[in-house]
Amino acid sequence: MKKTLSILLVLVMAISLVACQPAQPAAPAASADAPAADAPAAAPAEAGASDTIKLAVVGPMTGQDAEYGLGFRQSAQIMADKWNANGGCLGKQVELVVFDDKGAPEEGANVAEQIVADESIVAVVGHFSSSLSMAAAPIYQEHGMLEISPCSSHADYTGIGDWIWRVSPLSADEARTVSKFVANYWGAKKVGQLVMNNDWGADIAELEAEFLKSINPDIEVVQELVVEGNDDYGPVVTNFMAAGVDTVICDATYTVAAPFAKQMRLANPEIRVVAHGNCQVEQLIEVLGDQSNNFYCSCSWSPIFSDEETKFYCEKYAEMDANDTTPIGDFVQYYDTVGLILQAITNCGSTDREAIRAELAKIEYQGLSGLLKFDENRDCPRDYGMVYWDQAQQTWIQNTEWNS
Amino acid sequence: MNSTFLLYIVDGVVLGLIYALVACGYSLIFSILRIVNFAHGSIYAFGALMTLFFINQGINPWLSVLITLILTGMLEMLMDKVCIEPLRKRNSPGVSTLIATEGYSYVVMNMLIILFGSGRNHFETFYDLGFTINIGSLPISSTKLVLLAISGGLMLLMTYIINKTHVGLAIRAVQQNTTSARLMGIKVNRIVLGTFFLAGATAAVSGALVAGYYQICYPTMGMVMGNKTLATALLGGLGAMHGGLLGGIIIGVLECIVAGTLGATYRDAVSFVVLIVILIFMPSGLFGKKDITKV
Amino acid sequence: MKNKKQVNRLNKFETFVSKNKVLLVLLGLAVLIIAPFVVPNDYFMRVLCVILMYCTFGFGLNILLGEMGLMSLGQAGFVGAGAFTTAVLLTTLKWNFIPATLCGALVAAILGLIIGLPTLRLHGSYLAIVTIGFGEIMRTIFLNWTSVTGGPRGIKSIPRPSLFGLEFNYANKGFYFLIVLTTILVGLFCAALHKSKYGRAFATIKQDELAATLMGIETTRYKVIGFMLSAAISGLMGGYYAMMQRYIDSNSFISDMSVMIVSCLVIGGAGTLRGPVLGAILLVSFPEIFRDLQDYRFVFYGLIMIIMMVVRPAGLLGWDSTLPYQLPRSLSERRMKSLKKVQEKGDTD
Amino acid sequence: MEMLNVKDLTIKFGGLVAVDHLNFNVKKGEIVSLIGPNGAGKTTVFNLLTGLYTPTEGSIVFEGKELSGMRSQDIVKLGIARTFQNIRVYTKLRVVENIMVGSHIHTDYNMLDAIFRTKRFYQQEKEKYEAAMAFLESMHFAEKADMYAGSLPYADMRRLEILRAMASNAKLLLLDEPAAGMNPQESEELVQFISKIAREDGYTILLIEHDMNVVMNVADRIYVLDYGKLIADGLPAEIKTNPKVIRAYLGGNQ
Repeated sequence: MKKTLSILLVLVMAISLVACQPAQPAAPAASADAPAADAPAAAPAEAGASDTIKLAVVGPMTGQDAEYGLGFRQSAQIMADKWNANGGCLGKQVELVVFDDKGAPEEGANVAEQIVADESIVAVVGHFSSSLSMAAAPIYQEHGMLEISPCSSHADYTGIGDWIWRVSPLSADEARTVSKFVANYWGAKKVGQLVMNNDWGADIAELEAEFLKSINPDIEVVQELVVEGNDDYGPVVTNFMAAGVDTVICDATYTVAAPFAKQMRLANPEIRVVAHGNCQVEQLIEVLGDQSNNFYCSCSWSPIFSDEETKFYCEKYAEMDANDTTPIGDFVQYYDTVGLILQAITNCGSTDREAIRAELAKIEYQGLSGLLKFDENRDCPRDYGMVYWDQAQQTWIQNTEWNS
Repeated sequence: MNSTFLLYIVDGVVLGLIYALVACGYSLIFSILRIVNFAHGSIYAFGALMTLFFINQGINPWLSVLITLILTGMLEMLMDKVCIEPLRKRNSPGVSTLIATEGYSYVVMNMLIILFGSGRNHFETFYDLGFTINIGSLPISSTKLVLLAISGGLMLLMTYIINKTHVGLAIRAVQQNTTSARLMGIKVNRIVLGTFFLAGATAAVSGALVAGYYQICYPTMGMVMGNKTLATALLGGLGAMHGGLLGGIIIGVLECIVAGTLGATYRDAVSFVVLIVILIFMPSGLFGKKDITKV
Repeated sequence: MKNKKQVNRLNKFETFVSKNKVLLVLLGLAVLIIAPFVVPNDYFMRVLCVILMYCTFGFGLNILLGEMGLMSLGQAGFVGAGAFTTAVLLTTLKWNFIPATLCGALVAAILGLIIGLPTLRLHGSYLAIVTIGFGEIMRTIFLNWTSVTGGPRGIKSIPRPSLFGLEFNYANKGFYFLIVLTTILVGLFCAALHKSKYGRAFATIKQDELAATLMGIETTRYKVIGFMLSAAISGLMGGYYAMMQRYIDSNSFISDMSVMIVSCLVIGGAGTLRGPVLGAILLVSFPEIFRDLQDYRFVFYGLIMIIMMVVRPAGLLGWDSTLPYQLPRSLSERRMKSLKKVQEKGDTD
Repeated sequence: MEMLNVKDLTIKFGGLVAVDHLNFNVKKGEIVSLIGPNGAGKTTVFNLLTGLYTPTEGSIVFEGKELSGMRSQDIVKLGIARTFQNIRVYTKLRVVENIMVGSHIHTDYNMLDAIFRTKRFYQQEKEKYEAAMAFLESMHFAEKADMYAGSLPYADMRRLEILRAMASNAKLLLLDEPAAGMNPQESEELVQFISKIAREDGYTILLIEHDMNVVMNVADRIYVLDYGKLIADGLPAEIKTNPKVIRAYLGGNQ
């Protein structure tokens, strides 16, 4: 047995030495004996005039955030199929090329280098989390590749360059919505903020504290910084109880918000908990169990919407999805982004990147998650509603009720 | 103010117990083979997830803990057979055992991610008796009491097995000197495998208890916990089970106090700061045997 | 124990490597020089840069682990310290990259001293665990020292290295050659250190520290020097890592990086300079080649670590090589000369 | 004036008094042997002399300087070197490298010299290498210079350890049971070797040994230890017939 192992090993080493040192002057990069097909980037670069319009869809298909990656890929495919069904875009079929960035910053940059090398790719839909988008954006900017990020919300992301756009929910919008909801709709007096110590959490917590102070100066805000990875929130709950907090805003993903809410509600059952769009996920309900009743989330879309495009999307998603999860706001972002780009290409009638970028500046696209219109620094401001759960059913509250 | 401080201490003690329980696995294997099992965090997560899997199949929680206990013990024995025994036979450098166990940890964790998905899963507390008693003004929930009872009991059982039983004597003999133990007719390989099984069993039980206490379990729960419990095991003196208990409580209480006062974002570093400070004064931990340099 | 055939196959590989060592080094240099001009796009260039970086990290760790047998699992802390120092100096103070990276190495070296001193009496697993702690403490500092490291937001748009206006980046291959130059310099540094009284002193500490003390060797001082040098090299390359990534935050330097560095060294062969080179090539290119294995990629990564350690615990080109004894050229010439001299003296008196 | 003078040397490990008010001295160029049954505290005396343990009471004066409390490294620099009961030779280094490691403290170039390969580096390395080779040559060890120390036979390893101690320009050699495990023919060679280095090369030797015929042939004076106390001292002939010594060894009926 050991002999075969070592032969296998030496073989692997030989292949890895050969494949990764593409420096043999003879064979081009896609050396014949590289075993698995290398990323398509190795295909000879030809002008964008191929018979399909290629869009790169990037996300964490493996690793810690793999659960989201699948949803992104399927939602993007639904939009692509929708366009291909009625004649494609500019008469050409839409082809989505999926890349996996493993949810690690270094990988993000690696994948970006691969995408940028393939001239036939028209635009990039992607990078999910902020640290990856920040790592990849300079590479796209350097090579003039159009990047539209559906979800990354790092404050100075679009500042990296004029090729970097985003459709993601803006921290400022969500912070304003949640602050107004908590101050006006609930009239909270003492607000606790559970802040997950990453760039998104820190930003949104700061903005919310300012909004709350501006709306009602005598609201008292207590902040608790936490780190993902350990599930013990004993001291944080103790601090909130000591401060006599009546409402808690979770500036965190569901992986932190769910266990916290559970432990908080054990200590004080009537505590009001509100979170943001990234907690509007099925696992939140599953983890919270019966304590998920009246857990509030700010979001711009919900599967319970009655409009016909939502029905179409949910129905297509259910068909495609093996482990029947309900789609979440972030999936819809990928869906809308693909739609937005294809619409921009159709409007400007060509796959030339400059033309598309110019079109993006003035396009108004009615997506599922609201009317997408880019402002001068390439963001998409939107207004948000709130949704809350009751017996695992979402109920929507239009934001007109508390926005007065 | 002092009531919140007391609450921190109560949380800290419970947290300390959890750390001591998981640290048991490290001490067991270190005491017999002088190696640190870096796959312990993933195996601990494996224990939690398998228990959840059996509970979801409708099996009574306690029975599913038992089944998982055996399964995890076998997983740990497999690790010994695949990674550690070949290296031990060739008495290769300690570092290669470390890399082998680290590799095993990657394999186990990523197989869990593939099988169970990387998301968080709900884990119903199967040992919640529903009552809460108050000592003075402090509410102590039943889950905390049961956790205290089970982990305390398990620790006592472990120390009893190691110190009082015949098998324990054999384990201690192998600890001291494998060759002479073998000469005395002790089947060293069986004892070593048995110790791995014991370590796997403690990992499974602690996995199920902790997942039940926090009512959440996911494949990567072992990463941070693995590091902290390593610090606990070392603080107590690797190889000394009871040391782990005291070490765990010290780290747990300090961590909760720091998390409460300075902020929970510093808590991951507390266990190691405490460890380094104590190791400066006692290089082999609180109870570790101080080996005198014999020339 | 080891079956004959399997042992000598790996021996053949090792003999092959060490017999025509010079040829392989020249071939390696040739590959390094022509690679950037042949490689089709920046992606492969970047992979080569990452390989060279992990090779240098391996050289740094080799001083501790390979030479002195001190197990350090917190190298990512030193890399991070170097990276953040360089990033801050480049972005806020607008220093040139040379003083900035050297400062990064200096800061890392001071950290090496700080972690080195208290842990000197620890051995084996105890030291490994404390260094893991060091890595975690550094990661917490990177996350929370917002005024310096940008905290959760990290540091963005770190400029590429530039000298008198000329920017080294992938396009003009400047960045790549800068890293090649640094790697070679570090390699020569480690080789020079190994073939001197320091190398011998490190070997005595690895094999029998007590005997070394009783021979007058200042073991404490050498261990601290080892920690500082290893940290400085990691910090220096950390600066280049920051310039390559252009955006760093606290979760760029997690324990996976430390494990990767240790694996590159140990699987390649601790105690030698050729070890980290092979280890880095293997472990960096492996995930790139099997990119479309999706989830199973890390499972294979784990399996490779296990198989390598079981088949060859001392590493593919391990230090205590089982090669038949072979006289190193430099020593043999001197010996011939000295023997001749002694004979002449013998004849004359 | 004696080279080494020990007065009331005592060390207690908890209740156990390992060495109890020991007085002895060693003159320059002399071979003094320390004998006694197992557990008499002989090796503990060596550990005290080399700074591994610090004595509870008493003083150790070496060439006028007080040693107790000094670090082992400083004591070696003064000129005291030792060998070990169970051989501590660097098996993974070559024989010549073992010797060069012995003379490590006298190789004075700093790290910059090593890195930039300055003239001083080459000059020092060459000098130390030549000295080591000449040293091995004079001890008929030269042909084994490039072998790994691990592959040497047992007796040669013993001699290598002694050579290494000598290489650190030691004036006083503390030999801890060098003849242990040697067959008569080898121990005979050892006796020649020790007396040669003492008589011709001027080394002073303090020897712990059980093999009586080695002690009787080599030692100028003998001290006998039992349970940490000095029970007899004098010339080999006297010690041989001393009833207390015999009883200590053979355990006569007090």
